[in-house]
Amino acid sequence: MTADLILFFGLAAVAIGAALGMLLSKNAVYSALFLILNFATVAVFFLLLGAPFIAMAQVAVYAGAIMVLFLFVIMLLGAEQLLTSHKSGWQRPIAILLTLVLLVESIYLIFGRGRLLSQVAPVASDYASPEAIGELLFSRYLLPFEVTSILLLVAMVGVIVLIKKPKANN
Amino acid sequence: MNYFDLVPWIVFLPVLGLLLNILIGKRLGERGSSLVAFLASGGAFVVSVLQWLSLSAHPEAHIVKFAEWINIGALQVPWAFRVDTLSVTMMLVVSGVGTLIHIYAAGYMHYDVRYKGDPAAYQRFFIYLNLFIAAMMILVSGDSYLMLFVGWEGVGLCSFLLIGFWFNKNPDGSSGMENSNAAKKAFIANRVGDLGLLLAMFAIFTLMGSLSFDTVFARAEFINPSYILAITLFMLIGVAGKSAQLPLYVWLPDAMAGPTPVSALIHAATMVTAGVYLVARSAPLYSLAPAAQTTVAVVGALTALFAATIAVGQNDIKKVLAYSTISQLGFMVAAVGLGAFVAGMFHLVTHAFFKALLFLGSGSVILALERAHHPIDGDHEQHHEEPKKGHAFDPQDMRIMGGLRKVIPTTYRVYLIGALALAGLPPLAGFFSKDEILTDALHANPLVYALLTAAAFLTAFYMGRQVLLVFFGEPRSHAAEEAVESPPIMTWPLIVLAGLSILGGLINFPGLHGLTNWLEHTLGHEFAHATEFNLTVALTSTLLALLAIYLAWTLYGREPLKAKAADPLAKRLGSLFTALQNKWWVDEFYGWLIIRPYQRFAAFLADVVDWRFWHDWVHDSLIARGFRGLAVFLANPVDLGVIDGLANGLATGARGLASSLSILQTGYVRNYALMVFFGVVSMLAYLIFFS
Amino acid sequence: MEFFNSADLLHALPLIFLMSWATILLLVAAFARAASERIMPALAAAGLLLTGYFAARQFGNPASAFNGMFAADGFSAFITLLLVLSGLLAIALSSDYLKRMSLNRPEYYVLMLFSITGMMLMASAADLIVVFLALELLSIPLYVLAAFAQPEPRSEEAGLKYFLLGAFASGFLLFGIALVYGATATTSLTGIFIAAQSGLEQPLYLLIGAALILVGLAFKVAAVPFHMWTPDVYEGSPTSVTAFMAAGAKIGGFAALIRIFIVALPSISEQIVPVLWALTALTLIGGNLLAIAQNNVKRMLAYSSISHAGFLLMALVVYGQDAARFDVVASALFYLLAFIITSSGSWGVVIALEKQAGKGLEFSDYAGLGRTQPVLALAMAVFMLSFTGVPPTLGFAGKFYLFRAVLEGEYVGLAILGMLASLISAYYYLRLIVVMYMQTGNPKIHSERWLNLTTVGAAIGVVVLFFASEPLFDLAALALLHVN
Amino acid sequence: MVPVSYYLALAAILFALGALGVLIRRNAIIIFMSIELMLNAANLLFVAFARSFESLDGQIYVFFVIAVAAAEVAVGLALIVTIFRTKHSIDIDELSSMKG
Repeated sequence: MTADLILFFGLAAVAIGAALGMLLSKNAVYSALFLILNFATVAVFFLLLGAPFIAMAQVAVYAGAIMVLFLFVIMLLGAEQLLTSHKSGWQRPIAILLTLVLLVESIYLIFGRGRLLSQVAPVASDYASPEAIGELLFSRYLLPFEVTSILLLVAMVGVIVLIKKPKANN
Repeated sequence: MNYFDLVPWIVFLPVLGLLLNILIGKRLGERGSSLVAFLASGGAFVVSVLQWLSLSAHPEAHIVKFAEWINIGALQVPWAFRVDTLSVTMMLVVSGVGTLIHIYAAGYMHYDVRYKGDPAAYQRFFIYLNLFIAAMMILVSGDSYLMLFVGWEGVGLCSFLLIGFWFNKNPDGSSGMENSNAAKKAFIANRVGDLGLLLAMFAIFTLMGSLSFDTVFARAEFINPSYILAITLFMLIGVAGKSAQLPLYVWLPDAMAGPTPVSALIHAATMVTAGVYLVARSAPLYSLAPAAQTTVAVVGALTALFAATIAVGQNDIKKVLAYSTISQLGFMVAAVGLGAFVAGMFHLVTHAFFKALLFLGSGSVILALERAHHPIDGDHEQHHEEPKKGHAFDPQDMRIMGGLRKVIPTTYRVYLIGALALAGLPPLAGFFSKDEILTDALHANPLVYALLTAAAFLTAFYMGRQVLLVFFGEPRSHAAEEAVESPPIMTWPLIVLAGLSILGGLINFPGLHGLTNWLEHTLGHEFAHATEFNLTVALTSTLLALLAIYLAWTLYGREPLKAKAADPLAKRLGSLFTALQNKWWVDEFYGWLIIRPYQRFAAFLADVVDWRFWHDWVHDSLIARGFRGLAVFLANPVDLGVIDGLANGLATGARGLASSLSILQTGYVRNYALMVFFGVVSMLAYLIFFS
Repeated sequence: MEFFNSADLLHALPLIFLMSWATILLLVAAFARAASERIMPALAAAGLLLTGYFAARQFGNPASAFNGMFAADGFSAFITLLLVLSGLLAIALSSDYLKRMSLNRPEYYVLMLFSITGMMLMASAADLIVVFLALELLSIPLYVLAAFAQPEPRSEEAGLKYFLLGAFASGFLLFGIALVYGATATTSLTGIFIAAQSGLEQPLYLLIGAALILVGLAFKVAAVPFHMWTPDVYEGSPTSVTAFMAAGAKIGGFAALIRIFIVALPSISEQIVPVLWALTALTLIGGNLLAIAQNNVKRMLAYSSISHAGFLLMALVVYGQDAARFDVVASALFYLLAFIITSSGSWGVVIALEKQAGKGLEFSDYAGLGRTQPVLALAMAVFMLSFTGVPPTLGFAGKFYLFRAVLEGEYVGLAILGMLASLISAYYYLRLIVVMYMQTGNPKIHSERWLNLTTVGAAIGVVVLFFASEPLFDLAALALLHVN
Repeated sequence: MVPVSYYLALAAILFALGALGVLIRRNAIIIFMSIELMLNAANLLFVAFARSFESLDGQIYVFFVIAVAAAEVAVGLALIVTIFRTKHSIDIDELSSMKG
């Protein structure tokens, strides 16, 4: 087994473990921390796949900003834990069963029906440099880029509408 | 000089009338609004007469294109009026009889709205009536199956509205939902038939690329006959729905819940004959499918006999007439099925005369009793008390009548004429038309002939029974003693119709063949052969009718029925009579055949699929709700008791199924997400493993 | 290098204009708050009208812009016009309702306009990534609008339910896009078509990806079994939002579905059609059956809108047939038109009867409407008949063209199923008419100028436009997809 | 070189786990985080495919997805906070006043 594969399986184990940890933690704060770990692991995968810029964005935006926001809200609401109740107890076994089916389907799809996809041998040195990405963003992907800006604006307006208490006398 | 361009007014005059009544009907008062409605309908009659005159000079079919309607690709359906001898015959009947009924209704409804305690409904009645005339005119004048279908649906809607006219009451006048249930039943039974007609239309369009009559008939010869067979059989389903044939006839007796003029106009003279018209119109198609023709003829003949047996056992004056109508429609359907299109149309016309007469006459009888029971004329104060259900005074029950010939002589005379015409005694109209059908049947299909002859015998019997029960003997109730004759506005239309019932035979008098020659222009010589008078057939049926009347007299005339006495027929026939009284338990049979299994299927879904599978996992709130769902299912068969008709039961069953489905809709986000996930997983499983 | 040229701006003019207009309205709301509460509906409507004008001018010269990301063709122009119409109707239904419910905040209209830009982009998106962004741009304002009546608990519940399930569904959509990208090395719709034609290494990835994209969009148009959010969200949202959502989101979703499947995915039609067929059948049966059980008019209309999604899906089933393809698009567009007008009108009646905080929505609250409010009841009856598909209403024409397209594609079983579904639907539509006309009651209504005008106008439109079905259908038939 | 297919499998597993989280957790915030996990799995897929095609497009998509996720998070958390203010709970099983 090559070092590459060992690294991959090690990291994959961490990523899956972190995801499971997020799933199973009783405390929402732990869940958030597990998710951050997962995101950080995925960022390493991005690096391995030759995507340094995306890896940085993943760490900075996702793990850094977004998850901090999550943590902030959890703390703000004091909603770390919920009392356990047993509403719809049948949901859990069915959900797990269906997830297993989905996994079987995916594995069959990837390894059973399709052919193994290999990586292209080492990439050019300027592959995925910030310059290359920036150039693409502002040429070919200009329209989606601008739409993203509108999207963020809309989200901002939405948040303000939701959080602002309605005027009492209106 | 011709007036073909005027033909759109047969639709627009009634529409104008109803719009006028909607807008200012209340201000016009009863007289004003009934006058408006009468003028609208009468105007349509005048226009129809003008069409007739124009057509006499130029007998070939005229197509008056009124507006572009649908025009896409191969489908081109303009709104065109077809003026030919067949459609004009129908126009004359619809607007002529319709106008007479408008006059009658102006008087009848004056009383009816007061007995029902809602005088404001007067205008509404005439609005619906005009709407019906307009829709019926669209039906008969359309130049394509699609226009015909528009009218077909329109008259169905009017029928629904008018059956449910007193929608918050029961037929006996107490408050309840029976009338509106009857309306629903009619509507749904008709939808079953409409589906057949729709399928026929789709097939026609797919195969022949057009819906216009001329094009369709021209191309029909080049189509595989088995397709034509399918089309005509689908069409038969539509005919069975609209013209109340086996097995879809169950709605018509319940439809008597509508005011009596409605029963006369829609459920005897015009709308229910639309099926007969449809078959006659589609004669070129049916002639290409002999198997379908035989089916139509046998269905008609069976219906004729079957309904006639039921009519024997009824005590409600209108129910007898209702089953008689089904039976007579059976005669017409059998006739057109045999290819005797002219005979069918002939009977359609004469039947419109004498059956309208009979229904209106029965309305006059009912009103006479009602007015004797609690007078409200002019200076009398109005009754507000609501009769209680069950032991209420029922002015339609023949068992409380008797001896009416002395108190309401005019009604008696015209009713007698109608009854004899229906019984088929010469020289009244019914004799000629029925005989022509029987003669044609004898030539074409002896089985159909035998069935129809038996039906004709029963017809004479139950009409004899009815006349004897209602008009002869001694009064069997206070109301029958004091019965009041109806005002002239109601009796005059009766007299006119009586005259038509006497003279109607002249339309296609043997040897003259007026109607045959007239319709030949449309149907072609092939389908409009003249039937020669057959003395054997005529004598047989006349003698049978006389025998039946004599039989009725020995049972009901020689020794008139006493008040509260049992029907003499009950003793003779025993349990057979019970079967007749209960209409052969057909409604119950449908309950057993269709509705119960449907509910059991739904209960199975609820029990096995929902209960055992699903609830094994479901703990709290779901169990409670599911239990309620199951309780609904268990309660339904009990709760409904004797299930009244196909329609209600089906609806209830669907509702039960629906409420058991809606248990899935728990309100929990996670359950919803699970459903989405389930959808994804099963979709992928199909695509990955099976495609 | 050139980022874009003026032609790009011209082709995307309706979209860019409406985005800018919405941004300007946001500024108006911020700086002239007092005045904006009054003039905002008028401003929003004016913006929509101008957008419609720009879109109408685009008929007939198909083009692609922004490096093939954006398609400006007859299809997108027609959809834009439909969106303008539904937006105008929604604004007319909203203005008085918001005042009555004390929700009159100018951001409402801004969010609505932004959502409409998302829907427009759905119709024009020529690249899957743009579809994804457009879907989010469409949805995020809707999540907020659903919860707009906060702190009313039902509205908040609707907002969160919609949001969580919507985000869940867009996860599937995104995964599907990734798989399609993996199969074809591109996300451009025409690129996918070309790649699929020249043979794929992993054809199954394309199929699975397409199925997951279908899931994401089927969720938006509320197809069974991805429909379950619909009744709850429709019931909980402010009714004016529901009216907008029912029409707009459906248009957007179907626009994207039609473009993606017809432009990019004809190659997999054989495999995916059974899935579409099943989805359609489930939606037709489920939507109609569940509607029967409802006693709340808002929920009944929600299920009814599900069942209409089923009818629209019928068109999609035929997408793979070359012969039927043009009629498919045209009949779907026409059906959408009929649905928008009928649906907006019926929601108008619901709004007129709605009392404070979700009261006045039961069937029993409609009893006696025929007597006390003949005009309103007649309008509602017209809408119900149009939903059922009874002539002479636009709904009948819509169903007619649809069934014709399906029959042309030789899916006879589907057509019969559709027929049966409309038969079932007659039960609950008729039931409302029966309740209105045949039961006694004394319903109170809110008579407001714009509301009345919209409702009555829509009812008249449903009947009058029926007689203009043919030219309208011809117009829809002009709205061809630009396949380059 | 690790075959790209392995990355696909990892992405599929993470995606499935995210979906499972949505289905079994009742805390609205954790459900929301699970959805983020699903999006992240899709991102991994994009980058892996981009690597195998040696094209940059896949990476650009990830960039957009992150931006969309940010917008969604903002609105989603705002909704959760709003609900919390009225109900003092973020248990989504308590949000079931509408059903049927």
